[in-house]
Amino acid sequence: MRPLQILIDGFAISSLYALGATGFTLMFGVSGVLNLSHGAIMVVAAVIAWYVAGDLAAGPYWGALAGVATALAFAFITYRVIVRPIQNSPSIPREEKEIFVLTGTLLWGIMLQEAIAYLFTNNPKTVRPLITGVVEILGVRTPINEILTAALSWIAIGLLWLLVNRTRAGKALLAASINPRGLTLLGFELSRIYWLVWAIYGVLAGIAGVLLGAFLGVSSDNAGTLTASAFSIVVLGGLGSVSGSLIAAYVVGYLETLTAYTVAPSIRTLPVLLLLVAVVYVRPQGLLGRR
Amino acid sequence: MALLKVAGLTKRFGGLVAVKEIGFSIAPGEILGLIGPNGSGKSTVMKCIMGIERPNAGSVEIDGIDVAGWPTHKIARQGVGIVFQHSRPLQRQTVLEHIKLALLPDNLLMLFTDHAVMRRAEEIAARVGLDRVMHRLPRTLPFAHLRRLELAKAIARNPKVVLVDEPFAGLTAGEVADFSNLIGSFRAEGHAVLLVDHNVKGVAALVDRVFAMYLGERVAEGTADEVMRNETVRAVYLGGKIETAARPERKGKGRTPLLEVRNAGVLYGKATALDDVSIHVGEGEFVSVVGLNGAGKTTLFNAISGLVPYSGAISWRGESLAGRTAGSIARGGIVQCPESRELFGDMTVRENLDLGGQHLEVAEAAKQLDWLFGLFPILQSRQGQNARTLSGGEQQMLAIARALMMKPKLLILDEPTLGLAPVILEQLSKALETLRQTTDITVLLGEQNVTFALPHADRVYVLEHSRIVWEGDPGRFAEEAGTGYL
Amino acid sequence: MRLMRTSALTGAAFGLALAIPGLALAADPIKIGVIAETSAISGVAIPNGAKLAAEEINAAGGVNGRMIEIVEYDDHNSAADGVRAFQRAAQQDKVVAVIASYVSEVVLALEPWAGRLKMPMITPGAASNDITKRVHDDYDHMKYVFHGYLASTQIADAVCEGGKELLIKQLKMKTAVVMSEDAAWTIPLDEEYLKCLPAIGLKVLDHIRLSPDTTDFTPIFNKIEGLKPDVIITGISHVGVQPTVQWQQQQVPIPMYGVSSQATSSTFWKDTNGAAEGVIYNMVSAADVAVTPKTIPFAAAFQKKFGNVPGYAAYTSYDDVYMWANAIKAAGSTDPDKIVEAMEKTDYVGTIGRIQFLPKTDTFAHGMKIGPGYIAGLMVQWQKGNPITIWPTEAATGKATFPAFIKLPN
Amino acid sequence: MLQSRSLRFALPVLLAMALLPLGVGGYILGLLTIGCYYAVFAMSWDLLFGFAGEVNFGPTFLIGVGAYTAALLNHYWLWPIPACLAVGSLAAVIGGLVLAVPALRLTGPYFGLVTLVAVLMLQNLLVLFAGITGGEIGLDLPDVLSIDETTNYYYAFGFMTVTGAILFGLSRSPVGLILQASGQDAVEAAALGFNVTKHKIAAFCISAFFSGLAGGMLVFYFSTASVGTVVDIAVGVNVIIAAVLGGRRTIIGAAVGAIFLVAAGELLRPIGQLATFVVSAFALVVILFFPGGFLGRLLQDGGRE
Repeated sequence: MRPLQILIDGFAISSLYALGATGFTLMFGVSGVLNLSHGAIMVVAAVIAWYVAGDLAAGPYWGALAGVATALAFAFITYRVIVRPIQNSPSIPREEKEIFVLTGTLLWGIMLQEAIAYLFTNNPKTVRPLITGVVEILGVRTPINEILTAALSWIAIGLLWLLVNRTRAGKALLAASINPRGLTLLGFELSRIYWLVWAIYGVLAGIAGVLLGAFLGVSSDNAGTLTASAFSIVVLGGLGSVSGSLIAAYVVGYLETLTAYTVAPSIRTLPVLLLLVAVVYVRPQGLLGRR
Repeated sequence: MALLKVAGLTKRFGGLVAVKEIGFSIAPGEILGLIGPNGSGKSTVMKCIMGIERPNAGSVEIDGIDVAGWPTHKIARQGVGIVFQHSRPLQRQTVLEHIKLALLPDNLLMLFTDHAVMRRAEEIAARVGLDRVMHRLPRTLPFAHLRRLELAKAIARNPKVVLVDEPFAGLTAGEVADFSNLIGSFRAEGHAVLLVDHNVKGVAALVDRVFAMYLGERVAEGTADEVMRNETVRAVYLGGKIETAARPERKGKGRTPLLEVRNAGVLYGKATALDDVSIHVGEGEFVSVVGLNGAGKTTLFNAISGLVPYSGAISWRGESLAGRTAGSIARGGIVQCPESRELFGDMTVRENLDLGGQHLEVAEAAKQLDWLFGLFPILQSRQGQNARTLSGGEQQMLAIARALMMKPKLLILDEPTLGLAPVILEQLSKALETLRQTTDITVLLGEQNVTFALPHADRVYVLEHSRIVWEGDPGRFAEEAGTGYL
Repeated sequence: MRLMRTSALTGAAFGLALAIPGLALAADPIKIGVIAETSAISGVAIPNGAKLAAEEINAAGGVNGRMIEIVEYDDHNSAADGVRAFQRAAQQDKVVAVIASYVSEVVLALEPWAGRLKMPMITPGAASNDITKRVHDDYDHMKYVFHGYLASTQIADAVCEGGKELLIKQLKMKTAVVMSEDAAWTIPLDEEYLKCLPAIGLKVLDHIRLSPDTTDFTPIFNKIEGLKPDVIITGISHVGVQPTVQWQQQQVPIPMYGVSSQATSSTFWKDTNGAAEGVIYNMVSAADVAVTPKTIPFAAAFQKKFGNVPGYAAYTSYDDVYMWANAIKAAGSTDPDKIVEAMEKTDYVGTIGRIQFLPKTDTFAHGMKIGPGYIAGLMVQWQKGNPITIWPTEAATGKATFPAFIKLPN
Repeated sequence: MLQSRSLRFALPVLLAMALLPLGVGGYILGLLTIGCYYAVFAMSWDLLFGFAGEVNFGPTFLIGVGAYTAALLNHYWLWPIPACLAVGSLAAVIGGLVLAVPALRLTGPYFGLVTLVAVLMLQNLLVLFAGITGGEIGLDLPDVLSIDETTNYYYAFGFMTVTGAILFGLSRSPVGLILQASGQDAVEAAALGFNVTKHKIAAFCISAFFSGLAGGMLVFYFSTASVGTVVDIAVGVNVIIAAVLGGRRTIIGAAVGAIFLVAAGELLRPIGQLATFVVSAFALVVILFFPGGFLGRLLQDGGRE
C-alpha cells in the first residue's frame, strides 16, 4: 500500500508543481524573462479567490474566477510597469538588463507580498475546494480535491499544449521562443507575442495559485518559497524547456514525497537541493535544455 | 626559423569541419595575409592559434614551442597578441587605462601602479596618435581611435606574433594608410604578423605573402599577385565567367518605383556602417547589390526592413517607412530573407512555411505552398523534418521559400550563397531563375559572389566601405568594376 | 520621532494630558514596550491586549499619577529585528519594561539583552523551557526576565492532564502518535509528551517532527494513519491552518489533540473554511470560560474594541501590563532592579488564573506557578465555528464531538 | 578624475559619521552599526558583481559560513572573539573557494543559481543539525563585542571604513583593472595574457573574506547567530538591492545604499507593516527611473576629462 500511496500523493503535488512552473518557463523561453514575482502572483490569486469565495460569499466558482482574473491583471501590470520599461530603458546596458529585471520583479514580488499581508494578514488561507469528499483508489483514500487538482492541472497544461501546437497564435509563440528575429521578418509584431505570453502566464499562474490555495493552502509568507521552487524546477528541466519542466516537476514532487515518507518529513527539500546542485554542475543546461 | 608555425590544424564543430589540415609559417619580420570569403574558416584558424578555440588536431608552434590546446592567457604570455576586428573596449576605463592594462603582468599582488608603466603607456598612446585623448572613455571616441587603441594594446603587449583581424574594416582611406604604417612597423621590429581579411586587394600592399582559404581548406599560397591570378581563387571570388542571362521583358518593368532609399546612413556605435547610400528599385526589377563582406549590404537591408535605426529617408511606394515596425514593413510587402536565415530550427519545414503563410487566407496559403513545393521539390519531401536537421543548401531554400510564403512584393535576399558548396549554388541559381521567369516578383539581392549575383540582375549596385561606388548594367560590370573583386 | 510618538498615543485622556502644558511634565508617561509580530492576527493580539490594559489603568488614574504608554514594535518574527526593537525600546524610547513576543526564538535572542541592558522583560506567549532555565542558571544577569506563559514542559503536562479525562476516560484511547514542528519550544514539549503520555496510559507509537516550512502534510498524515493510532498529539505553532485543512480534506480518521497555536486565533475557523471542526487544543483562557472573574469581561471588551476574540497571547499580555503596573507601583520607582524585586512578589489574579512567579531556586525560575488554584490550562474544541471548552469538566461549556470521518475506538 | 570625485564625496560623510556619537543617541548609533555591517556586505557583493562581473545571488552563503563558524567556536569552545572572527572569515574564504572553483565554469544565470542553491543548502543544513547549530532558534553566544552603543558603533564604523578603503583601493589598483577587464570581456582579458579564472577566484575570496568577517562581527554585536539574520535569502536580497540602489560598481554607492535601506526601514517603523512595502516601492522606482542608483550620476559622469 505504501508505494501506491506515494505514487498517488506524489502525483497531485507534482502536477501542481508542473502547472506552476509551466508558465514561468514559457515566459523565459519566449521573452527571456525570469519573473521573480511569480510566487507573489500565485499567492495573490489564491488570496483573492479565498476572499471572494468566503468574505464576499460569492461561492467557490466565482472565487476561482476572480483569483485567476486578478493574476492575469497582475501579470499584465508586471509586464507593463516593471519588465517592459527595463527592457526599453536606454540607460541600462544590455548585459545588465537581466539583473535589473530580476531585481525589479523581486522588489515587485515583495511589494505584492507585503500588500497581501497588510490587507489580509499573513495567516495561511485555504480556498474552499470546488468538490469535497474522498474516494478510495485501490485502497488508498484520496480526497476528490486532490484528484481534481491533478486533473485541472493537466487540463490546463493540455490546453496550453493545444494552444501552442494547434493554433496559429501558438505556433507564433513557439517560433518566438526559437528565433524572435526570424518571426519579426515574417511580419509578426513581437510586442503582441509578449503580451500574449504574459496573458498565458497570468492565467496559468492564477490557476496554479487557486489550486494550491484549495489543495494545500497559502500564506503571503510562501511567496518566496513558491518562486524558488518554480525556479528550481525550471532549472532542473532546462531553462525555457516546457517539457523539461514537466518532467522536472515530477522528479521534484516525487523526490520530496518519497523523502517525506521514507526518511523524515523535516528534510523533504534537501534531496532536491542536492540534485539541483549536481545537475547544475554536471549538466547546467538542465535535463532537456539546450545551450 | 619561423616565429609562428601552424601544421595540420583541424577544427570541427559537430559534424562541420570548419578548418581542415591547414599549415603555414611566418618568419620574423614577415607579414602573411590569410584571406578567404565569409565562412571559409580563416577566423577559426586565428582563434585556434590564440587558444580561444581548441583545435581538434594539428600543432601551433610559437618560436618552437607547441601551444596547441593551451589556455588563451598562456598562449598570450608565450608571445601572441591579437587585434580584434570588433573593438569591444572596456566601457568604464580610459584609453590610458586600456594601454596600462596591456602592460601589466598576470599577478594578483599588484596594488600600486608602477610609474614606469604609466610612462610607457603614455609613450605608446603618443605613438599611435592617441595622446590627446588618453583620459577619455572609449564611448566618447570616434571609431578610428578605437581601432588605434586596439593596436596600442598589441604594441604594449610586444608579442612575437601579432594576429590582426580585418585591420581596415570600417576605416576611411586616410585612416587605412595610417594603419598600414603602424602594422608595417611591427614588421620593422621583427614581429611575425598574420593579417586576416576577406580579400587580397585590401591587404595586397602590406603583405609579403598570401594564404587563401575556402570552405575550411587551403586553395592557394604565394605572393599577392600570384594568388590574385590563381584560377581557383578567381573562381571562388568571381566565378568562372561573368555572363548575363536572357530575361523576358515585361511591360512597364522598372517604371513604377517601389522602393526608394535616399541618403541613408547607419552608425554602429562609433563605426559608420552605411554612409549616404541612395538606391531605388522599380516594380518587377531584379537588382543586385554587390559588395565584399563588411561593405554594408546587410546593414542596408536591415535599414530597409526597419531593424536598425538610420538617417536619411526610405520610402515604399511613395510612402515613408519611418516609424513603422519591422513586422509591419514585412506585412506591407518587403520581405527579407536574411544572411543568417533565421529559421525556426526546432520546428518542422512545414511549420516554418506555415508561419510564413500565417497572414494569408488558408486557401491562398495552401496554393502558395503548392507552388513553392513545385519550385523547391526537396522541401516537399522534407516537410516533417526539423529545420535544424536540414543541410545548408536545404536550409537556404527553406529560408527563401518561407519568405516567398508571404507573397512579397519585394524580396530581399541577403547572401543566399553564404557557405554553400558550388553544386548547391547551381540549384539555387536555377530556382531563382525560375522565379524570375515565371513571376513578376521584384528582387533585391545582396551578394559578394559576383558569379551568382550578376546573371539574374537587371541592374547592379556596388557597395564598398559603406558607400555606393558604382551603379549600372551587369554587362558593364566586368570591365568597369570587376577588377576590384578579388 | 514625532510620528512614532503620535502613533503610540492610545487613550484620549493621555492625549489631553500632553496638550496641557505643565501637566505634561508631571504626567510624564511610563512607557512599556511591546515587541510582537504585528502582521499576524495572533501576533497583533499582544499589543492589542496590552493597550486595553493600559487604557483601563489610565482611566483609573494611572500608576502613581503617571499614565501608561504602550510603545509597539514589529519584530517580523525575526530574532534580529527583535533585538533591534529591544535596543530601540531601551535606549531610544526609554521604556521601563518590555512585553516581548510569543516566539521562543525571538525571546531567547532578547533574553541576554534584557540582562545586558537591565531591562525588565516578560514574554506573554513563548514556551521554551530555556527561558526560565537561563534565569535559574545565571540569576544575577538574567533576573530581569519573567516567563508570563507556560513552559513547554508545563504545557505538555496540562495536555496530558486533560488527556487523562478526555482521551482515556471518555474515549478509551490506547495509542497515540506525537506530531510536532521542529522548533525550540517543542524540544522540551516532546520530551515531556514522551514521558507523560505513557504515564496516563497512551502508548506513543511514533514521534514525528516536521519542518515548520512544510506545506504538504499528506505524507505525514498517511504515515501516521499507517501506524493506526487512536489520536494525534500535536505540538504546532508555525503551521496550523494547512495541516488542519489537509487533515479534513483527506478525512484522516484520527482526532487531533494537543497544542495548536494557530487554532487559538478567532479567525482560524474562517481561514480553514471550517476544517477546524473537531480540533482540540490547549489554551490558558477562553472567551467563554470564567477562569477568573476577569476573563469574560476582558474577552468581551477585547472583542468590542478589536472585532475578534482574543488569541491566547492577548490574555497574558493584558495581565502582564497589570503586573508591570503593580510592580512599578509597589517599587515606587522605575529602577529595573526594584521593579524586578517587586515583580517577584507578584500575587495577582488575572484573566488566566492566579499568577505567582517561581523563586530563583526553582528550575522554572521566574516561571508561573502551575496547578489547581493557580494556572491550570483548558482544552478547547472547535465546534460549528465556535471554540467550546471541554476540559476541565467544571469549566466545560460542552462535550467533545467529532466530524463524521473520525473513527473513534470502541 | 573619478578618484577625487569619490573621495570628495566620501571624506565629509565619513568625518560626519565619525563625529556622530557626539550628537545623537544610542539608538541611532545602534541603527548605523547594523547599517555599517550591511554596508560591508553590499560592498563585498559589489566587488564581485561590479568588477568581476559575476552576479552572486547568495551573498548570505559567505556571510553565513563566516558568522556561524565564528558563533560555533565561541559557543562551544569559548574562543576569544578575535580568534573566532579570524577563523570565521577564513572559513568563509574556504566556503567561497568550494563554491566558486566549480561554479565559475558556468556562465549566465547558472552561476547565480549555484550561489542561490548554496544558500538554501546552508540554511537546510543549519536547520537539519539544529542540535549543534541551534537551528531556527539560533545560537546565543556567551560573548558580545560590547554593550555600549558608542563602542559598538566605532567598531562597525571603523570596520566599514577600513573595508571600504581596501575594496575601493583594490578596485582602482592594477589588479582591479585586470578584474574589470575579466568581468567585462573574458576573451579579451585572456588574450591580453590574464588568467581570468584566477583573478575571479581571487575576487571571490576577497569578497568572501570581508563578508564572512562582517557576518561574524554582526553575530557578536547581537550576540546571537540566527538564520534569519545572516543566512536567510531575504538578507541576501537586501544586500543586492542595497548595492544596486546605491550605484553598481562604485563600492561607495553600495555602502550608501545599505545604510539607506537600514535607516529607511527604521524610520518607517511607525507605519508598521507597510514599511517594507514602501522601501521596496522606493527601490523599484530608483531602479526604473535612475538605474545608476544614488551615486551612479555623481561618480560615473561623462567622458572623464
